[in-house]
Amino acid sequence: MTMPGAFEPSPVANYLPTTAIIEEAENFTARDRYFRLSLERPLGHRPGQFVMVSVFGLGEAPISISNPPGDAPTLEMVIRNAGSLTQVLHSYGPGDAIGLRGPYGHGFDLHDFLGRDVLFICGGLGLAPLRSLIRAVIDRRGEFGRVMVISGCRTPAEEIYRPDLTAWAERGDVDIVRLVDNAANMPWKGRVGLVTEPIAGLKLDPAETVVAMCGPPVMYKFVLLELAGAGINGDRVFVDLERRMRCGVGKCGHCQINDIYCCQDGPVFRFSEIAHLKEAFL
Amino acid sequence: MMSDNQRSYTIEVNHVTRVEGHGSIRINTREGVVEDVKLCIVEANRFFEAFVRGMGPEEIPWIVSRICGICCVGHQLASTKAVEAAIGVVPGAQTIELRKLLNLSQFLQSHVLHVYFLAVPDFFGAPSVLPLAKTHTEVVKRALALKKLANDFTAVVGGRTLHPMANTVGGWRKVPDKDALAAIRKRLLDALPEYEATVDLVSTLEIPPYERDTEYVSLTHPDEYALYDGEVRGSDMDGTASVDSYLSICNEFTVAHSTTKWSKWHRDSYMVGALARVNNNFAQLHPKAQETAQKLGLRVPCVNPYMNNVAQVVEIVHCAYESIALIEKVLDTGLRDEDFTVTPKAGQGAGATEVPRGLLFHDYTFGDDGRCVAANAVIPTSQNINNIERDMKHFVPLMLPTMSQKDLTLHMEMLLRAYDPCISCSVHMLDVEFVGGEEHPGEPC
Amino acid sequence: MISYLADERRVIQWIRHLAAETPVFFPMPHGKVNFRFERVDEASELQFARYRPTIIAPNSFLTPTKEEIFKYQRVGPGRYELTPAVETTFQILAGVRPCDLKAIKLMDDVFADGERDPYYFQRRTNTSLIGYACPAPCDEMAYCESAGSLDWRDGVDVMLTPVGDRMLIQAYTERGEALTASGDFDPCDDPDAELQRHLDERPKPFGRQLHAPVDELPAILERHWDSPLWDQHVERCFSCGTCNLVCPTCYCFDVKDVSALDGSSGSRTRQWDACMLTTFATVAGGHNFRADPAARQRHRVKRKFQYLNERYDSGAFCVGCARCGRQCTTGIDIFDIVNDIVDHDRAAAGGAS
Amino acid sequence: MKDTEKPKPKIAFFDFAGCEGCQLALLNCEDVVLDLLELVDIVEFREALSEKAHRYDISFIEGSINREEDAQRLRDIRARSKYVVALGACACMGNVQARSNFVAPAENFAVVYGEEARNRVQTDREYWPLWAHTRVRSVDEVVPVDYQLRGCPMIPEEFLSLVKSLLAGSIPFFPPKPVCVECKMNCNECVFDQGRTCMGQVTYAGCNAVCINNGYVCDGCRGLLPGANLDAHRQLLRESGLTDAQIESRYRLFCSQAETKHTGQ
Repeated sequence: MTMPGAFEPSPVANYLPTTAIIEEAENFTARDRYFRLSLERPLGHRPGQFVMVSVFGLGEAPISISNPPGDAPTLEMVIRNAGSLTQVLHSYGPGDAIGLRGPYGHGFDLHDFLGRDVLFICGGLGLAPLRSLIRAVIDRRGEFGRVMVISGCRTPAEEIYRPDLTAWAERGDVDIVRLVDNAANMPWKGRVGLVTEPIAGLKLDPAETVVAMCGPPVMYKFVLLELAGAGINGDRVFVDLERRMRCGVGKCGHCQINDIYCCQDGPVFRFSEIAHLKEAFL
Repeated sequence: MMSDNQRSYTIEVNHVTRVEGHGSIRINTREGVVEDVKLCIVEANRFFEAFVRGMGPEEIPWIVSRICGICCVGHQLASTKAVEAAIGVVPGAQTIELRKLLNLSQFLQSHVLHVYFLAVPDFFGAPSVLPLAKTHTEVVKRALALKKLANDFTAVVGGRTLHPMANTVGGWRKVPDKDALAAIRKRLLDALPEYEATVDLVSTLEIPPYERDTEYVSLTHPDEYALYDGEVRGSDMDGTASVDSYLSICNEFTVAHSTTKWSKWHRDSYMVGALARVNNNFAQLHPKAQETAQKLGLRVPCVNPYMNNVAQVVEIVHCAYESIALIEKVLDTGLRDEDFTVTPKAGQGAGATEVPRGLLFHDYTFGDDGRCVAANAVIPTSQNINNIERDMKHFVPLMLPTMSQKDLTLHMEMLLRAYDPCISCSVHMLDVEFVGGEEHPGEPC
Repeated sequence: MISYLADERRVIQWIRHLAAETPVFFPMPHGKVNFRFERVDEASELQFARYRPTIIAPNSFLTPTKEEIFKYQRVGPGRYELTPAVETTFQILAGVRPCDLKAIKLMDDVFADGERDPYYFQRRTNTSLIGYACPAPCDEMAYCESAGSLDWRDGVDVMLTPVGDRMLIQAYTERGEALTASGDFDPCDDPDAELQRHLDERPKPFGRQLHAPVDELPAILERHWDSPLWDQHVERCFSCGTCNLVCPTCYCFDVKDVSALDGSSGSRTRQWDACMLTTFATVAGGHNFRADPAARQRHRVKRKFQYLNERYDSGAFCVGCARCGRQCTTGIDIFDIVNDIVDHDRAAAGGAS
Repeated sequence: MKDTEKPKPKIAFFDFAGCEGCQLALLNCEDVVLDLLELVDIVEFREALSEKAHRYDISFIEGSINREEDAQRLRDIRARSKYVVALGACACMGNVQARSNFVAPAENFAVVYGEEARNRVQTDREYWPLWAHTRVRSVDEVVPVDYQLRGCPMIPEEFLSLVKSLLAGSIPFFPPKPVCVECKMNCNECVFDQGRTCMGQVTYAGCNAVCINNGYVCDGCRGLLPGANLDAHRQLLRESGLTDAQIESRYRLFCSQAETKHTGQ
C-alpha cells in the first residue's frame, strides 16, 4: 500500500552544531574562563542573545555572547566552571574545537536605548552578556546620554573583563562603578558594597534613564526595588534572565516561566512585561 | 651453602588473588620439615544466617543470593528449594526447567571465568589475564565472548546476570521471551567450536601430577547428570543419602584449634565440585563431554585435585550441549505465565543444588508468623576446606625437597585455586586454620 | 470525506489486514488493570469495549521516551562528522481516543512553534491516526467532556464512531481514504444522522465535570498563586514525575550525549523529562527556581489549564484523560486540585459579595 | 574535542565485605573490557589479577566496612587515591548486611557460630578475631567518598559513564530521581495496581527499573533518594495493607543503614 504523504524523510537541520576553533583563552577568575573563537561567518547576533555550546560526549550548555554585534566573524564568551560540561571546557585552549549553534533568543534592542541615559547593572558573570551591549553603546557613544556601568562581584578575585572596565573608565565619558561585596584583605581600589548601593548616588533622571541588568538570581529583586525607589518606570528596565535551557528553541520546557519560554521569548525582557510573573524573580 | 629447602621459612600469601573472597595461606617449615600449613579466611563477617531471621519466605532467596556474586544463582536455587520444602510449595514443571536453564547458564559462566581468568594465567606464567590480552589476544577474546554468551543466557532466563529476579518461591515472575531464548540457543550452537577450542587450550596445559585419594561427594540423579536436583552420593558408599540428612553428611565438627566447623563423611575429609561430580556421575555426562574427558586425559576415578580444572572443562562441554537441548525442549513446549501465590506458614526444610564449586545446602525454619526463625547454609568451600588442608599437608613435604620457595608458593596457590574456592560465600567460616597436629604457633590472622 | 458503515468484527478484520503490511499499534490489556499501545500481530486480541487510558499516551510514538537526534564521529583533530537521525518507518496508531487525538493536535502546535522540530514532524508525517469515538466514559475518572476533548477529531485520517451495534467509519484525509479502501465496508449516505445517533446514545453528562468551564480557569488560577491548597495537594507527593510522564500533553525533554568509551563517537539523544522532578528547574550555579514541591505542582497545574492555552490559544492543555490521577500512587488528581481551587475561589467571591 | 595525550589513569579495585558481584558486573562488560584496558591501567583487581601499585587515580571500593582493620586499610587507600568511588550498595550504604546492626555482634556470632564460640570469645585468644567486627558501615562513614555507584549489583552503564566522565575531565552526575521515572518510561503497570507494594517511589533511579521490568517490585537496593517523602511512602504502604512491622522490615531489606547511620546503633 502506498501512503499519500508518507515515507518522506524531513530535512533535519536544527539542533546540529557547527564546529568553531578557539583562538584565545584566558582564565579571568578561578572559575571563569574567557574564550575568543573564530567563525566562518559573523554570528549576526544582537546583544543579549546566547549560543548553545557543545562538547560531544557531554552535551550542551547555553552561553551568553560577550562581543558586540558586527561584521567580525568572532565569538567571545566567558564560561563559568559550574557543571560537568563547563568543567571540561575549562581545560580547552587555543586550537581546540567546540560545537556551536545559535544565536538564540531575543536580545536587547539598541533602539530602546538610543538618545537616553543608559545604566548597566551587572552582577558577577552578568557582565558577560551586558558587555556586548555596553560595547555596542560605547561604539556609538555620541548617540546616548549618560552611560553608567555598575559592576559588582563578591570579591576582587572574581571580577571579569577587568581590562575593559579599566579602559571604559579611562575614556572619561562613561561612569564606571566597580564594587565588591567583600574585599577580603585583597588589594581593591573600588568600592565595597552591593550593586544596589551606588544607584541612589547616580542622581538618575527617571524620565531619561533606561536600565539593562543581568546578574545572579538573588540580585534582581533588590535592584528592581531600588530602581523603583529612584522613580524608574518598569518599561525602561530590561532584564536578562538565567534559566536552565536544554534546547534553546522553545521546546524542552526547562526555561519556562508561566507562558513564556526564556530561551525563545527572552532571555532579555522588558521588566514591565514580566513583572507579574512571580516565578521570574525571587 | 644451604639450599632453599633446608632453611626455615614461612610462606605467606596474604589475600590470595584470583579467588572469590579473601583468604591467606601460611606454611611454616623448619629445616625442611613442614611445621604447619594454615589457610586463613580473612573475609569479614556478614552474618547472613543471623540477619535473615524475620524475613518472609519470598525474601529469603532474593537476599541470600547476595551471599556471593559469582554463585548467586546457586544460592538462589538452593534456598528457593529449601524454602519450598519448608512451606510445602511444589513448583510446576516449567519452573523447574527454567531453573535448570538458569543453573546451566551459571555453570557455563563460572567455569569459563575460572578456567580462563583465574587458572589459565598460572599455566602461562602470567600474573593475570590482563597481560594475556596482549600476548594471547584470541584466547582472551574467546574467553570474553564465551563469558558474555553465558551472562546473556542468565539474563534472558533470569532477568539479569547478577542476582536475577525472575525466579522466586513457587514459580517464575516473568517467563523468558521466546525469541530471546531462541537467540541464545543459536548462539550456543554457533559457539560449539569455541568450546572445542577451550578444550584444545586446556589440553596443552601441564597439570601437576600429584595424587591423593579422597571421598568424592555430589548429587546424583537416576535420570540425568545431577546439577539442579538429586540425592547425595559419596564415592565411598553404595546408594544415596537424602538432602534432608545433610547435617549427618557434612558432619560439621569443631576442632579444638579452630573456630570453624569442618566437614567429613566416611573418611577424614571429602571433596565436592566438578571433579567429584565427574567422578561420581561420569556415565551420565553428555557423550561429547565424555569424549572431552578422554581427550584431556581425565579417567575416572581421578584423584588429582589439580584435575578439577579439567573436570570443569568437561562440564563446560556438557552444559553447552545440555543447554541447547533443554532450550529446544522448553521452546517446543511453549512458555506461559503461571499463576502462583505463596502463603507463608510454619515449617522447616532443606534444599540442595550443585553449583560450579560443588554441593550447596540451604536450610530454613519458619515460625508460626511465617517469618524465618533459623537459617543454615553449608557451602562447597567449607566442605572442601578440610580436604584442601589434607592435600596441602600431603603435597608440601613431597614438594619441599625439589621445589624453591617461590615454586612451592605458586603450587600451593594453584592448588587452592584449582578448588575454585569461593570465600565470599563463607557465611560461617572464620579463621580456618590448617595446623600440623599440635597447637600452632602463628598469630590469628 | 468518505463514510462507511460496518460491524465491529469487520472493522477489526480490517485493522488486522492493515497490520499485516504496516506496523499498527492498538491499545491492549497489560498487567492486571492497565492497557498499553502494542504492536498488532496474529495473536493480538483486538476489541474496543474494554478500555482504560493506556499507561503511556500514544504521543510516545511521535516523541519516543528516548530518541537519538544525531550521531557524531570524530574525523580529525577537533573535526566531527554529524549524521542526523532520520526516521521513515510508516506506522498506524489505531483505536486512539479523542482525548489523545486532541493531545496530538496540541503537540503539533508545540513542535511547530518557533523553529519547527524536524524530529517530531518526520514521525508525525509518517504516522496515520485511526481514532475511536468513545460511546461511554472509559471509567469513573475520565473528565474529557469537561476538558473539551470528547468530540475531538481534528488530525485523524480515519475516525471510527460506534453507533448502536455498528460503526461509522469516516475517512477525513486522502491517506484515510487510501486506508479505508481496503476495508470492504458498506457505504454510508448520511453520516451526520449516524453521528447524531451516536451523540444521542451517549450518557449525559459524560464523565466527571470540572467545577468551572475550562475557559474560566486561567483567570481563576491566576487569583490563587499563593493558595495554601498548593501545599495541601503535595503532602503525599513523591515528586516522581509519573503525572508528567503519563500525560499526553507533557513534552519536556532533556538532552544527553551517549558516547563510546574513548569519546571518539556517539550520539546526542533527548529523553523525556518531568517538571515535577526536584531538579528540573535547577540552573548550572545550583539555584533551583522551583525547589518546593508545591511550586512544581502549581507550575504543572497552571501549565495545563493556563500557561499553555495562553501561549498557543488552544483551549486547555489538559485533555481530561485522567491518566495522571489514575497512575499517581497516592491518588493526587489534577481534577481535584483544580476543583478545590475553583471551590475556594467561588467561596471567596461569595464571602466578598 | 581536545586531542592532547595524557598518561593513562591508574584504576584500582578493592573489596571489603560483600559478594564481589560488583567487580564481577564489571568483568561482565565483556564488550568494553578490552577497550577500557586501552584507556586505563588497572593496577589492583584482586578478583582477576595479582598486580599492585601505590598510587591510584580512581579507587573503586566494593563492600561494607565491618572491622576496624578494614577501616584502617580503607583510610590508607583514601590517602593514596585521587578519587574514591563507592562501588555498589555495600559500599554506598552497607546493603543487606547492615540489617545485622540491629542485633548485638555477640548474638549474631552465637547464631552463626554457636553459643560455645560466643562464650569462648572472652577467654580464648583464638577467638578474639570475633571481636574485630564493630558494625557494618558504608565507605562514606569512614572516609570521604567522591562518587557513588549505587545498586545491588551496581549498573555497568553507570560505571562506564562515570569512567568516561572522569577520563574526559568532567564531573559524573547521576540525576536524583526516583525509580518511578524509569519504570513509567518502560510503560510498566504500577506495582500498586497489581496489588503489591514497591519502594520505587523513594529509591534512587538509575537501574532502568530492571526488577519491575522483570515482574518483580523495587526493594530499594539503590538506596533512599535524598529528600524523598518517606512519610507519604509509609502511609501508602500502610494503606496497601502492610503492618508497621512489615513496613520496617521492607525498609530494612536493603536500606537499613539509613536508620542506623546517624544513631550509632
